[in-house]
Amino acid sequence: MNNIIEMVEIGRRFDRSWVLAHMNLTIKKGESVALFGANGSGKSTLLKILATLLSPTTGRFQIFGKNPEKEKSFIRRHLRLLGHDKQLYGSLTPLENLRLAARIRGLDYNDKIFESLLGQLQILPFKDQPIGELSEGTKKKLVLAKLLLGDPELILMDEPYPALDKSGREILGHLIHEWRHEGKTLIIASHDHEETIKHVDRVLTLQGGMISS
Amino acid sequence: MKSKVILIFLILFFAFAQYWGLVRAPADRMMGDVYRILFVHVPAAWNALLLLTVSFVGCLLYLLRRKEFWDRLAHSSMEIGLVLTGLVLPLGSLWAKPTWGVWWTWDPRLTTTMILFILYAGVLILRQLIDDPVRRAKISSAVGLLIYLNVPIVYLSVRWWRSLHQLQSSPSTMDPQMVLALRLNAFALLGLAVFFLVQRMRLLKREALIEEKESLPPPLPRGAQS
Amino acid sequence: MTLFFQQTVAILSKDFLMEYRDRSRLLSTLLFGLLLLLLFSFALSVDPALMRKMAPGLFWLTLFFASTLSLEHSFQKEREEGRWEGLLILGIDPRALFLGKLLGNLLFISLLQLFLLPLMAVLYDIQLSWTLGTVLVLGSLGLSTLGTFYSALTASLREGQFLLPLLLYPMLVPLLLASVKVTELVLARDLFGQQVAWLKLLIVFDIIFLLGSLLTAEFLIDR
Amino acid sequence: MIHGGWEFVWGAYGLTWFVLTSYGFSLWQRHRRLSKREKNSR
Repeated sequence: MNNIIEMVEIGRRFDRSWVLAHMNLTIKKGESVALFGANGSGKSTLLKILATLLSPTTGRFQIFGKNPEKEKSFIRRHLRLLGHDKQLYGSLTPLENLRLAARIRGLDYNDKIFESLLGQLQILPFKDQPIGELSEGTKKKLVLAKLLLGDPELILMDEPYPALDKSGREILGHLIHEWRHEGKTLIIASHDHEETIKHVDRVLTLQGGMISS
Repeated sequence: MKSKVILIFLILFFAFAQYWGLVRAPADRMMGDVYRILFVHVPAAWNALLLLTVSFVGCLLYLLRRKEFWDRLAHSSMEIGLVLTGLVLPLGSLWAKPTWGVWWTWDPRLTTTMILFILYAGVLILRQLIDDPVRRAKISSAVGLLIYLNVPIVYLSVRWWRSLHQLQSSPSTMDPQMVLALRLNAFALLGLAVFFLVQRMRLLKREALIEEKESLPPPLPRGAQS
Repeated sequence: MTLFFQQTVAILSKDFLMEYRDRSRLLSTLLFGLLLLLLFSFALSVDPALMRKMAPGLFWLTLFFASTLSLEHSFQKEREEGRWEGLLILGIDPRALFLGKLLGNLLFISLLQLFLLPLMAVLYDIQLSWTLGTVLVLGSLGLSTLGTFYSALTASLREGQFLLPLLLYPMLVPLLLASVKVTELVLARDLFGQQVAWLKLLIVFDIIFLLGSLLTAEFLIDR
Repeated sequence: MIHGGWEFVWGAYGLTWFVLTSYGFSLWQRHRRLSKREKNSR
């Protein structure tokens, strides 16, 4: 299984407008790809389809060689999506949020692992404070920590930079570097071309719901 | 064109059945002429139940097969079943007033029918609120399934709760003319209901096609692809 | 299978923790229940004998209305900040999510019952017994099953919250009838053993809808 | 034996016809509206 993603003629229609059309895309294992394009060019939709959170209107695709209609849970277990939403619970602490995510993933971690994760992201001091009281930058770092639970093969990132502060960006850069070193597959959708291009093998540009080169 | 011919035939057959019920069937020994209401009331109730059963099958098969056809069947039969259920209720009242002296009693069948009406009306309202066709089909099939499962339980519970009258004449004690009139009317109404069903399903299919066409067609593939 | 239960428990304990940290929801629901009991007695009668006769019906209606508030909330809170999708992408089994929410609602409704029951006993002068306890458990299980199902449904719509009572209450008719009847019979010292049939009906209702909604929950919860 | 009551019978039959024709009419109207939309979308 060399290709981690194979998409054939994928299209997605919302109500009356096509957001994606004729999307043919193959991504090899270990590749790292940047996804550029203006707002509304379909980047987020593409990533959501890849994450099995949206089903395409037309076309077919495979992830890890599996059919996403039939093996949703397998695919979801092996990928991570860093989306726009933080998906955190405000009245729980960072530690509790991580614990919840790990238990749903089926990971049997103890608090030491969570603490070392938080330490790696430099937010350990906040571990017992409800998230609602923390700054945006801290929350975003916690979201990054959630990505590190388990051992994903494919990491999808939708605009990872805007909400991160300077240290957050540095950490993310470091993480990306490590992921590439470990042979993970990355897709980064971003407006920040300069920052992104440092980390990728290949650039795809979306225009009007299609890939143009 | 063909459907017009069929429709005219169905209307004629329906009128004929009604004529039979109104004129040819003899007056009942107990109920006089009032019992003729049963020739519309009972067929309407039978057909309503039949259509709701069809919609249950549609819901089930949609969830198993995920083919739009079954969702269209479920939706259409639900709608027509609801219209008939809405017809059965006032017809029942028109029957209850001269025979029992009241417009409404908390009879198990009446009560169950009323609850049925509200339940299915709820699903049709629900359908209006979901834009995405696939999600709409999935959700309303799931709900349609549960509702149908609830019907016998509602009936049973209401019957235990308050069993007042059970008026059901079995065909064997009825005049053969009456049986014939009842059957004629049942089949005539069934014919119309099936006609409506087919038309409604066609409408749904056309609507889906138009919506697809109205959405800007996906641009043709061009240029280099990765 | 163990993962399924682990996920169920994770959802349940998370919801429990959240409700515990923000107790305003529980408190306002309890107050609303108290208020309903008072309103019913104002609107209907002040004759103690009559009130005692109507107590079972009033109790269950109060429970229905008051629990609607928390049922609505149970999936609504997952809608903010993309938490719902967040859970899905973590690979949660939709049925585990459903079951976790169901157990949470059951817990909540039981608390509500525990609060309302002594109040009823004092206000309407009724006596408590084991059969009554059984009915309360069976009734609240059915209520939370269908309540969770429709809460998941209406929360997944963009504007569907107002539909919850419209869709939920007619489905609960058998549950209401059975629970009220058994409660009545228990309070009137049922001499003819009629309550057994009603209890069976309650059990059948609970089983059918527990299975039915577990099997279809996936279609409501996953996209 | 109940005598008369024909007004109820007529009411019932009339109502049946009314409901069925109105539903049929509404189907026909939806059909026409769709045809119009089809023409416009072309």
